[in-house]
Amino acid sequence: MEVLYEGLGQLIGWHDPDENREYVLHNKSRELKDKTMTANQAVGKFIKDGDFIASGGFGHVRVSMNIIYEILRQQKRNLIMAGKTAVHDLDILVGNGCVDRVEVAYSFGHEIRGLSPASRRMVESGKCRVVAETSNAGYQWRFLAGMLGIPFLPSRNLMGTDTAKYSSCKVVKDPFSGKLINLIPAAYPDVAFIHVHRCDIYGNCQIDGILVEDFELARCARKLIITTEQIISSDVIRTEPWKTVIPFYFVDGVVEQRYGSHPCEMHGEYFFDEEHIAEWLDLSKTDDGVKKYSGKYIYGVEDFGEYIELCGGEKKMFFLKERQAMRVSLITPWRK
Amino acid sequence: MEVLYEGLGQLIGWHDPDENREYVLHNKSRELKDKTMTANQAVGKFIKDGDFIASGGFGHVRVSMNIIYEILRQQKRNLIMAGKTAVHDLDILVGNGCVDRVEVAYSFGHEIRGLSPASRRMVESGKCRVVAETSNAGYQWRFLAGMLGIPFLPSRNLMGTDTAKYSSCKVVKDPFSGKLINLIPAAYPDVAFIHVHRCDIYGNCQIDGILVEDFELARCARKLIITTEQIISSDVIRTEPWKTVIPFYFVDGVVEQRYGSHPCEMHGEYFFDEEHIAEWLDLSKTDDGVKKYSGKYIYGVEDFGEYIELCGGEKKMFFLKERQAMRVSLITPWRK
Amino acid sequence: MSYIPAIECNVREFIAFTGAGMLENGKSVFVGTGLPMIAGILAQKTHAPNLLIIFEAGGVGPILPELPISVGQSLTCHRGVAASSMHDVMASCQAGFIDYGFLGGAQIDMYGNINTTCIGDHNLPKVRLPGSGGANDIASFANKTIIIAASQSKRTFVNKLDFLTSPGYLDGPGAREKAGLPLSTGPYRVITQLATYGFDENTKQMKLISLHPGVSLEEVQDNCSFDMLIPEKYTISPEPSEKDLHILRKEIDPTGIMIGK
Amino acid sequence: MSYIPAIECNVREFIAFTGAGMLENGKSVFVGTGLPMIAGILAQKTHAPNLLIIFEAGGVGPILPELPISVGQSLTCHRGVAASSMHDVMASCQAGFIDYGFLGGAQIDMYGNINTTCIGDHNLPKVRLPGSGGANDIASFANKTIIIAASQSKRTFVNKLDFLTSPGYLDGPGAREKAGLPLSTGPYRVITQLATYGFDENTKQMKLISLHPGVSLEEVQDNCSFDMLIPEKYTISPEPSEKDLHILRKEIDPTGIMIGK
Repeated sequence: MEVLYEGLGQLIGWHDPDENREYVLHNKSRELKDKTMTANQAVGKFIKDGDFIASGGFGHVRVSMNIIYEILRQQKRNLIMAGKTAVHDLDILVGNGCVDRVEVAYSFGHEIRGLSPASRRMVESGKCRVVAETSNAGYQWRFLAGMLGIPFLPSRNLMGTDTAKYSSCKVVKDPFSGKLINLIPAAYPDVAFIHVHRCDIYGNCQIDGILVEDFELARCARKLIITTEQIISSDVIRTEPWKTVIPFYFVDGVVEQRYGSHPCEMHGEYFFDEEHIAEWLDLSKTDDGVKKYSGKYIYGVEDFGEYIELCGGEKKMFFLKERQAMRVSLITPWRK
Repeated sequence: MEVLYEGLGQLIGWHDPDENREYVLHNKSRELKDKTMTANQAVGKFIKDGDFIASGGFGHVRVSMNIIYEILRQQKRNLIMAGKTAVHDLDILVGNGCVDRVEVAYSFGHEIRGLSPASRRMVESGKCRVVAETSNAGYQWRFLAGMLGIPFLPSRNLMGTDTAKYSSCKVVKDPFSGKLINLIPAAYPDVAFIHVHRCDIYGNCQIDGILVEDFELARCARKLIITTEQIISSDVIRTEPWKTVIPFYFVDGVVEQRYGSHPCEMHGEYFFDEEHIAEWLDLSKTDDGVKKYSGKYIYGVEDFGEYIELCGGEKKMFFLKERQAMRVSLITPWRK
Repeated sequence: MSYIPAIECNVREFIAFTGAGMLENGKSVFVGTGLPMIAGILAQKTHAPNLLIIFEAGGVGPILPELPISVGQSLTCHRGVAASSMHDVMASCQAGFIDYGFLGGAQIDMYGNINTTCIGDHNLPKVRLPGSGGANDIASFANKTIIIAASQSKRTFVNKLDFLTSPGYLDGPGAREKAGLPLSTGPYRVITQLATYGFDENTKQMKLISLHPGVSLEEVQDNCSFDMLIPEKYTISPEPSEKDLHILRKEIDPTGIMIGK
Repeated sequence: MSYIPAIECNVREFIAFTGAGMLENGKSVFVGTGLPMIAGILAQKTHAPNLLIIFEAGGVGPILPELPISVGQSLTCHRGVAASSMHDVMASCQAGFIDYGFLGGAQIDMYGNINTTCIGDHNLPKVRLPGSGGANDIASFANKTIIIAASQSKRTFVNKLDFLTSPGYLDGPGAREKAGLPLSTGPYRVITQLATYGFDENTKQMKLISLHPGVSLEEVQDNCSFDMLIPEKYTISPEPSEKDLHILRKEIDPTGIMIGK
């Protein structure tokens, strides 16, 4: 298998499939057992400095922000993050010095809301390094290969570009078509955290709306923390097993956290908190502003519940629910 | 990409990904349009002699038997069939001389009910040829590669066996791990037919229960005939878009056929018709018996509705519904 | 604004209208947030009611009661035909089911290659941009890619990209095929505040198709670092009707979040 | 029947009981229809209540009100933790999430290789069998594979398979690894009507573990074409209790469809 072209990017989170099987054999329990814990316990137990971490959801949608804020509170360091359309999560983690390396599909931006002053500053000053580039499909396929337990997935994108040059891919000649084909390496994040609508105490999870990459990410992550709007009985799960997107044997910890994705959106539940995002985007223009934000929303509170209170509590959440139901108008305080 | 080992099996249904994109560009419509037709029209329009065909479902479960019987009625010839745990469908198609080549994962058997006298006889007398061997996962991955539009999917099975020797796989050295890896070629069946619980006139489909391989098969088939227990309004589809397993742009024809999977099982609807299967298994022990069965159930009726009447009509279907709901006991008339 | 439309409208409205006009009825389009989404919806509401809109995160064929502000937002599957996954839609994209894709970029070169990754050196960039996102995927897989560049200038239409994020025609004819990218793909149109461009069939270089009303050839050339091909025949870009603008302003983006007031 | 159990039971009951005994609590098992399924359920109802049962077509962790007769049947996800797809479960299997798998076969050799494809020549077989099904996948991926062969004889325990469908230890130590199969996998036990076998750690050849009650060493050797390794120490296979048989007959298979009457 002659490699005709090889990306210079760092190969992050790849393991030999046999080595990963060995990990799965000894570390992923197939036993139905109560996995409930607090975010504080989950982050303390599962995330260590230097880990390669990945968020579920997409952009500002269904991200497990309660875990992100706990990582910040516990001041984890030297984390590598999957920049798989990672926006607010990545921005505050990089901006606050927890994440210092990123493999980028989409990062350092808040989509339509503009670029991320804080994390861009870190990259442009060399405090955070981009160790590899890829694309959204590229990341998706890293996870898909991981889930399948194979070393790589063939693909027909990235080739011919600097994105490939800075990626961890290898280009070979496909023996079936005789054409070039890109081999995207599997990814097995050390820890992933996925926010879901509901699950039972064992971690059998239901998600409403689009799944984005969470089906695959849940199955390839070495450790998986599920955070959930609500814990429901296993009986309900078993009544409609076709709704289970992530079964319990992929799950290591279950954290119940109402509004756990704030300020991100949750399908059918609550809208983006544009005021909060705007506050961050404004404050994060300076290092002092970042400190001010952290002092208030991260270190100034004990847990995510207190943070929600600080953001406006039930009154704010009621507004965000109304917004999600399109009963009140969109506000865009980050607009210039 | 040096090929270290190559199966001798015939490469069925593979296309260069670019050639298949060209097919998709010109033949798969992205237009929402009424695709309803009769089974007679669908088979007449989409299936031609010599085609490579594949059934949805699995074994005797959720197979589009109304299309199978129509293929028999229209006496299609020289078909190649995906033996992806294909049982009753494959058995009667081979037994009646419509299918003369099979790529086998599981074929020529009726699972617990025993081997298939008719199709085995055809193979053992050289009238039907096994052109390649694979496994269930092997077939699944042929479809997955096809859906992904890539020439092959890497896998870690089949290697070292005669199954690999008679397969269409190629073994190479993985440039990431340095170990051997099997490359399973993509499959794009000429025609697939999948029976679903409900869909709209455009072909947006809902399936209850396990999906088996139908998510992937629907997406890689060149032509896709959907048969459905019931056509529902598009409005219902759009109320719960997360239930759509197959969206309309993969679908070429929609056939409404209540009980369309008989004598196979339909999740939540009706049980296997063990009496009918037993009748076939008994008759198919001889060539004369096969002719007797065909004369009665295939050529003796105009369409699948008449066939259902012949099988016992609503009274039989009521019994099979009761059986499915476990309100009456299992009968196993095929037991010796 | 450099052009003088017959009916008063802003650049973003003009671009959305121009993009919409390129989309065919009965075809599929992969859209990102902002102008591409608006172009798609405008096409649906005018000449292409049967245009299939797909979002990279999994939303398929929604009926949009308001404008989504993110490609992953719940709205992207609101009354959709499917609420699926990136696995599903990116696979379909690679398999050839996506006819049109939209891209934007900080820099673009004469072959339609795009930079959305960084300005300056990759290792210590002067400006770090978000990276590919789904852009490389769209540029690799969509049958026809439409590039929107609302601020054409010598700084954005460059001779050499600081970083080639998403493939146009790379370094010219045959280069995409040689690199291994799917056949019959590549940039189709470029829409800026000044004009609409295509690509020369033989050289794969960017070529003027039409000037927006009131824009001069000099403006096009003055706002481009490379040699823009100017054919003998070019036209003036069609303008939106009052009805188009009414749909844009009243139905699609009444708060003006994307197209401005 | 060749053995004389203390409590009257038939061969299939004995095999199901023996298979159940090999399954550990808190582990996962991939089961096919018939005896493997019965073994899995019996284990759940006795020493391994927390055994995760997975079916190759997508059913995961069901609570079974009656015995399924097919691995794709609706019942396989009845009150399950998930009703998924072959994509999902086969991926999990390849990734190492399946601890135990069961296989049967028409022929088996000393290395635990199995034939379920054909007797005679592949191109024009004397007997055509169904082929691999999921067997090659289980044999390749499960951490421990248990082979059930209810009719051990010189005809079924052969020196050379007519067709090697699913991999045991292939041609001996190191062969699986050399072929590219996942490490730390392979056949674990073989259960027949006569005895239970394992595989020698060094030679990977089949080796007696225990004789079923009343079976002699001669019977084992007379019903085997290859040289069965007989260690100095072997035991007598444990027998089902009345309670085990009661569960098998009254709770699991009351109609006797799988275990017979």
